[in-house]
Amino acid sequence: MKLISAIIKPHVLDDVRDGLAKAGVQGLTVTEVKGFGRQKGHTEVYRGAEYTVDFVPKAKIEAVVADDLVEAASNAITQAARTGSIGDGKVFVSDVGQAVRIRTGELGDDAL
Amino acid sequence: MKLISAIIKPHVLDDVRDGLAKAGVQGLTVTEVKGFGRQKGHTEVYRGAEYTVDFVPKAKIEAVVADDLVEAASNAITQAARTGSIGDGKVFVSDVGQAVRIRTGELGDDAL
Amino acid sequence: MKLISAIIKPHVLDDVRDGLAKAGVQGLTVTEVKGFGRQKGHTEVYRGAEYTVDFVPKAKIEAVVADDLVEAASNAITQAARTGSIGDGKVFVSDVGQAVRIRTGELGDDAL
Amino acid sequence: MTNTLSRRVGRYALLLLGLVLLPSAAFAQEVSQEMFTVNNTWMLVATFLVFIMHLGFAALESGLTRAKNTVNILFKNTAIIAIGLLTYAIVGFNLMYPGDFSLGEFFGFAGFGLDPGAEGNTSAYNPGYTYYTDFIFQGMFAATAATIVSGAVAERIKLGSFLVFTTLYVAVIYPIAGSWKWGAGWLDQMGFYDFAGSTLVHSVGGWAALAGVIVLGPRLGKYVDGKVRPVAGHSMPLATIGVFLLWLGWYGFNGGSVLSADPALVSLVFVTTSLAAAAGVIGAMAASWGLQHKPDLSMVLNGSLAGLVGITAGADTVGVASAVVIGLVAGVIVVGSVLLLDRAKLDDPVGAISVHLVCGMWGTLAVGIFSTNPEHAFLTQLIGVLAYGVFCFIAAFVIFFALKASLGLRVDAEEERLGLDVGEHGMEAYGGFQITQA
Amino acid sequence: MTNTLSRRVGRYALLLLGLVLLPSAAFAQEVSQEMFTVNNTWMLVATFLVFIMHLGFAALESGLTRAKNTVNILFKNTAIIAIGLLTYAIVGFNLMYPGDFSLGEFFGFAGFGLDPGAEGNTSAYNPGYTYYTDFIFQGMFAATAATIVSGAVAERIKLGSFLVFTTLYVAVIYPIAGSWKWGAGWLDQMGFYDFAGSTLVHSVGGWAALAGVIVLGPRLGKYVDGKVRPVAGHSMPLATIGVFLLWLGWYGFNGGSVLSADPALVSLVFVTTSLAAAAGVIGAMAASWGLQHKPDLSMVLNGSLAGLVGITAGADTVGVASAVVIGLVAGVIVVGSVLLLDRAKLDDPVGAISVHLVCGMWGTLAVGIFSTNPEHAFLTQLIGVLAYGVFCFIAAFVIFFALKASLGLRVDAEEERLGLDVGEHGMEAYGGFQITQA
Amino acid sequence: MTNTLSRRVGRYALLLLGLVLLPSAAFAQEVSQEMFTVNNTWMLVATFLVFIMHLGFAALESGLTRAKNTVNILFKNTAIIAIGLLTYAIVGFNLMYPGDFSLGEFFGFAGFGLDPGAEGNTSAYNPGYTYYTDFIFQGMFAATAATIVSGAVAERIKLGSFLVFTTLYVAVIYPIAGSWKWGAGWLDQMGFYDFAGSTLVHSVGGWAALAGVIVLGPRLGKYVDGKVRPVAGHSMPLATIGVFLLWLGWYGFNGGSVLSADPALVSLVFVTTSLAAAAGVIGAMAASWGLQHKPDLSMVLNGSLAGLVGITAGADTVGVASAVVIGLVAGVIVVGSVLLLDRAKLDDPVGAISVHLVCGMWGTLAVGIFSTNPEHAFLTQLIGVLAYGVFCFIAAFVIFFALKASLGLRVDAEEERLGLDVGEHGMEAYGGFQITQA
Ligand SMILES: Nc1ncnc2c1ncn2[C@@H]1O[C@H](COP(=O)(O)OP(=O)(O)O)[C@@H](O)[C@H]1O
Ligand SMILES: Nc1ncnc2c1ncn2[C@@H]1O[C@H](COP(=O)(O)OP(=O)(O)O)[C@@H](O)[C@H]1O
Ligand SMILES: Nc1ncnc2c1ncn2[C@@H]1O[C@H](COP(=O)(O)OP(=O)(O)O)[C@@H](O)[C@H]1O
Repeated sequence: MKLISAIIKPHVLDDVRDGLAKAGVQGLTVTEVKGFGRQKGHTEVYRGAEYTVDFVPKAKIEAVVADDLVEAASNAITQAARTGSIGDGKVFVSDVGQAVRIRTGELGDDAL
Repeated sequence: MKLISAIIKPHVLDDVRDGLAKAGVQGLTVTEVKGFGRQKGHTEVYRGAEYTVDFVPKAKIEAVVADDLVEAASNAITQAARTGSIGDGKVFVSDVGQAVRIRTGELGDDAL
Repeated sequence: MKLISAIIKPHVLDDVRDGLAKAGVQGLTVTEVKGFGRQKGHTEVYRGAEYTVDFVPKAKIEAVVADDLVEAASNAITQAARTGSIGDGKVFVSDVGQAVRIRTGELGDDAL
Repeated sequence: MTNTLSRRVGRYALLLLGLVLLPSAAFAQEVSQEMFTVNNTWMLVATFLVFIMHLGFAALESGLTRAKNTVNILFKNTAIIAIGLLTYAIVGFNLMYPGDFSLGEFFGFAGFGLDPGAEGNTSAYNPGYTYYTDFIFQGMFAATAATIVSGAVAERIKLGSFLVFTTLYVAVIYPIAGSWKWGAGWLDQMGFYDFAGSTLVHSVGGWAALAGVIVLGPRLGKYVDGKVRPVAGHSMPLATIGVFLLWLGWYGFNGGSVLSADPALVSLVFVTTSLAAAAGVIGAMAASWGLQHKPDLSMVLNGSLAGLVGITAGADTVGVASAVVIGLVAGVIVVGSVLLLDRAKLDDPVGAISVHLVCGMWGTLAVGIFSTNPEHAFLTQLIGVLAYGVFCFIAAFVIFFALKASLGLRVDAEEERLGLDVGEHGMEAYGGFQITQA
Repeated sequence: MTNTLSRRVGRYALLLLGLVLLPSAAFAQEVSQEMFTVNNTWMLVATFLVFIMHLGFAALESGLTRAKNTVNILFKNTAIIAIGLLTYAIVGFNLMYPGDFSLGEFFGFAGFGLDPGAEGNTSAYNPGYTYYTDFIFQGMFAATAATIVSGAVAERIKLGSFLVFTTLYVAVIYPIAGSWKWGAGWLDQMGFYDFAGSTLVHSVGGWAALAGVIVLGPRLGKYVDGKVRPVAGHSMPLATIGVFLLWLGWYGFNGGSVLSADPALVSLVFVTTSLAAAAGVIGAMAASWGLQHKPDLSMVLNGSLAGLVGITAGADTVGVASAVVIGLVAGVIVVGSVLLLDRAKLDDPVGAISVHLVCGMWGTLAVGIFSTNPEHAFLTQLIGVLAYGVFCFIAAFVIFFALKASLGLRVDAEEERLGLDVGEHGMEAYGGFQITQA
Repeated sequence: MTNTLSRRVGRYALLLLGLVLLPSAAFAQEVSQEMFTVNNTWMLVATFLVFIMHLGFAALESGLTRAKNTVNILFKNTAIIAIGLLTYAIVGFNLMYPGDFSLGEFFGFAGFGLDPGAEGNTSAYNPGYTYYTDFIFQGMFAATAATIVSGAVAERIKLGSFLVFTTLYVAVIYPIAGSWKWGAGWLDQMGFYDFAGSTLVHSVGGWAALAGVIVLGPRLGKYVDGKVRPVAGHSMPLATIGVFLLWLGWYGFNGGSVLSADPALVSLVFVTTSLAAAAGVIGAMAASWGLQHKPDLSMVLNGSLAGLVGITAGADTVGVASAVVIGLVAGVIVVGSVLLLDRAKLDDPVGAISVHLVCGMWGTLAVGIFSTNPEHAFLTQLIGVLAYGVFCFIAAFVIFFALKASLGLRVDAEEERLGLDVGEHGMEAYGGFQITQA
């Protein structure tokens, strides 16, 4: 099993979810995060003082998938999330040793 | 060391924390997340237009534990989080290479 | 590639980001989390009933870095985040198998 | 339609009597058109002030409950004012001021709908206001009683059942109860005094709140293993806005209950009302700081309302120093009452029972203690308090119980956990905000 | 400066006529200083009530839109009241009440600035108020028309362009349109009746809202693949505060439109206004519960406003039961209208067109149906409604179109996604809150 | 108790003089009961309007500060109105209107508590209001001065110390300072003019705000490495609600300061007040758009308040065009002042010093420039401004300094970081919302 973790622009979230579902991913978890990278934040002014908001709002998607789904899932994300402009985000893949479905106690791929 | 990462229903959070504490886990980190899986969201109506809220609120618990605690910790979570209904969530386990306690610089299991 | 994941006090976030940038880390992702550990929460009273707020607000920083940067990045975090008091947090390091830059499709270290 | 006229006379008979004792009571039944106009204008100002109390209740109640039940509370409070005004027009007004009683001096009904009659627009109807002013001022009061209940039963009552309860209570129970005193019924004749409604409005609402809380039971997770687990409100700014608007509205609630713009009485009422509210804040601050070691904003907010409810029965008939004492005591009482109700596992999310019922009783009894009018007696006040208690509590209990047995009164546990906003309305109060669901 | 005086006479000519028909119309042109003072005092109370409607609009509009556009909406509403009052002082007042018309009875201008003249402070100017009261009461109304537009074009219009539009519309279009009736112009002479502005204020604002929505187009993501995707507002408490404040302000809007403190009329207006609002709530509740299966708070809130807009044209000239019917129908209409506009892909985030334009037309026509005054005729009302429609829609459309061609009317897609708060103001409405950006 | 009567005469001596110059000044000392009633009614309306300013301050101050200090601010503002009213009843009123001065014309005290005397309820006390109206109207003003301070010292002052400061300042300093002018003291006799309190209320509060800011020092992280780091407020809707409520309240603050319902004066005051506020918005909009390139809502909100504070000293004695100029200048001044104070590292989270002190001085001096009354002189106004400055700043500084040395004035860094809500109250303002702690 692998954990696919993707940082994406918030407004493509629904498309990415649909893309993953089509690729066969049945579950995922989304977190609201703030990103820092090449994409610059914006400038704000408050009561005369200017300041830069460095962090840009992003969504993080995490899906644990069976090994044979990694490729498809990763592609599904990159396709759905690509707008072509800086800040589209990243996909990271890493190993997961074990998965348990809390409700049933199922293990491994069955738990996903 | 292993990272135990669990997606649970928000209202069992306190029980899970207590269960982990009893199992010997001394530290953990909680994130509010939104989940997508078998458990369906609900329908909302706003000004005449119906729409489905697909994501359900979940809590993510992350605890890095020494290898000999993994089993106990995982069991503690599944026990405390199980309500038997769809959407109880998952426990994922993966490897952690190194841990540092920022305050002291302690490393490895000592840092947990 | 490694994922450096650090739980820190929220008010050192800017310093940590600057430290990481100086160490050569070009991108990172921040999540607001609640931590549970040695640092105790505080007591609140609401309409006569006392209760303890166990969780303390923390920020989680995640940065995927090339292997040769791990040491420097980890040090940068511990330095910037250390206040010397309980609750300064942890740095965890784990393996990442693959990284993709969504915009360009670049892989591995190039994607970071 | 002299009947229409006469049926309202009873209400100020005593009041006018009181006026005679005061140096400034210059106006008699016969007033100039100018005086009639200024009186009526003040009464309409008082009317819109009482109206804004409904926003006050909506804000206070939603502020002191959780974000996931906010739409539901706002909805209830919007519906209540609408139902209250309409039913008061159809039956309430004529039940409360029946003119002639048909059942002892306990019940009377002057017929459906509104009819100003020939004199309704002139000072012959009343030197203080027209027929329509009379109706609309009283109508704003009517809905208040139901609004009080809304907060106490919040976060678990079914919307439909609550609306049925409100309709019955505001259309029938409140006006019948009101007729006993303001409609010149038996308590009025006995010499019972309640200037602006510590009992007639606040306790009447408070008894229903108590009945509702008992029939419904506490919110899930409020009392666990014999311990009180606080369920913190979701927005203190909203609660504070609510309380200040209620305080503002009280200048109309009490100030308008003078039933004219009489300078001496209205200004006295402004002073007693303001100082009692201020003293309520101080009383609650002291009690909460003393008992809880930390000064609790929600208690202090309740304290000002406690002072206001407390002074309502006697705002025109007690001295300034007495008003301060009444408010101070009310502020302490409300803190104690909130703690005791929690001990008794009576779960009232916003403190409505403590504020409106307990301090309403205190205020009514305080007239018997502090009134400058020798005709006010503690015993009569006590009889009034008890009579309203018996009638209103039983009536509310029966309605709630009947609803429980028929439509069902409480949402299921799953919905309660998810929140009534999504459950009853399919809607969320805060779009885009990350809010913890627990 | 008898001219100043005379030019306002037209406005109450009909009103005074109406008064004669009522038993209480005791006051004539000549009034005592006491009566003048109480009249004027009431008009100033009405003035501050109308003022607070601007906060009502600000709260309602920001509550029903997304958090990321909140600063922008609040800014617009603060600017509108400022621009409205100042331009009304400079040109609006004298365009609306020109005294003598220079172009048929369609247009007249009495000169720049304010000048009370010799009699402006006395009852010789008007038995109901001074010159300055007249100006400030009317000035508060003026800004309202522009505020109505603000909500409909929210979340996508450029700040600068909107401010230019507002300035032109409130300084020139609104007063010219107003002069046709309240300034004693051609519609007034034809017997058209609009007591407090169902058409003159609400529809005038509503037509501009419609024009704006058409020229701008819908918000990104609102209509996708032929389906309506709801864009939920960010704070229902804020929206509810807004509606209650608007309802409160309406007591001044309608109550002040009596133009004196006349007890009979003002109290009647309070009753018709209150019951129509209440009935609007019930109508919208029924319609929304029936059509959507869930009772929608935002619809119910719109329903109360619908009832209020509906009763505004005839609040002093319809009976109590008619007021209830007018409100009830308005409450149903507003729900239907919101649904139909969405079908037509006209994206109005707050329902301004449905509330102010559609119900404004309904209320104006309702005078032709329900008025107790036999001189009010349905056909005349219809002519008025159409005349305002043609003039205001075209005027607004032309201005919006010219702005689109010159300054640009709409922010770019990137800014719309990020929110106008950051885009136009470099500022966020909620510091520290985690808010989903989507 | 003719003494009670006479001691208030001084206050309107000049005013009545002014009235004589105006055509409409029809009423003399002797007024009919009708006129007395309408005057008194208006004064009570003004009273509740000033009351609601306290909610305005609470909302504005909490909106412009961080979520973690919200309970604390709301608590302070609730406590202030309570403390203010009670201390004003006990000592303040009789310090401010001592009748006879005991120390030059600088200090006098008419004894503890309230006593209307025999004539307190009649027009013999004053043609404009009863004794109790007098007290409660003035009492609402009193608390305002302390509320101004609350915002400037927010997010870092200890609750207990602040409450002690408030009690002393509102009970002793404010009324003594007030007696110099409104109590017929030395400045009054010198011809100094301050209609409704640009100096007597706003600057008096502003000087204490300045002293508090100096003694406390800036918030942690506000000025770092010589750079200003903005600390954004947590809710612009709340701030906007606050400003509109303050503007609303100002109709009572200024309108009530006419001390009667005189149609000419009250309506003039409504117009000058409204237009100055509107011009303040425009002034601040222009300055902020010009200087910061983005139109800053918080500045525009401050701008309307600046205009209001600016017009307060001369609202009844300047022309309409002058009012616009005064407001416009105030709107520009306030933006400049906020920027300069930040340069000087004086950390005032809500802009209280700029709005109330700086624009209060401007408004008072503006009377010397724009007044239509030839007796008003710039030099006298300047003397007044300086006298209040010296007295109030020193008094406030000494109290703050003494508190710092005794109870301690500032919370520790740990608590400041965590927020005063949890630190001082063990409570959070927003339950369930995810809020960034930084
Ligand atoms: N090395 C990294 N580790 C973790 N997150 C990263 C890393 N680099 C970038 N990110 C996340 O990805 C987002 C997009 O990256 P950015 O450099 O702005 O543009 P791009 O995706 O086009 O390379 C960032 O906002 C951040 O949240
Ligand atoms: N493959 C997955 N990867 C990451 N998170 C998952 C995955 N599958 C499910 N989840 C998370 O677990 C939650 C519960 O899963 P769900 O399928 O609804 O029910 P169950 O836990 O009973 O299998 C989801 O809401 C989601 O947050
Ligand atoms: N084993 C763990 N796994 C995950 N997160 C942890 C773990 N232990 C601690 N944390 C996080 O680190 C934070 C700080 O830890 P704590 O024990 O309070 O103090 P210290 O950092 O000084 O050891 C906690 O609030 C929690 O968020």
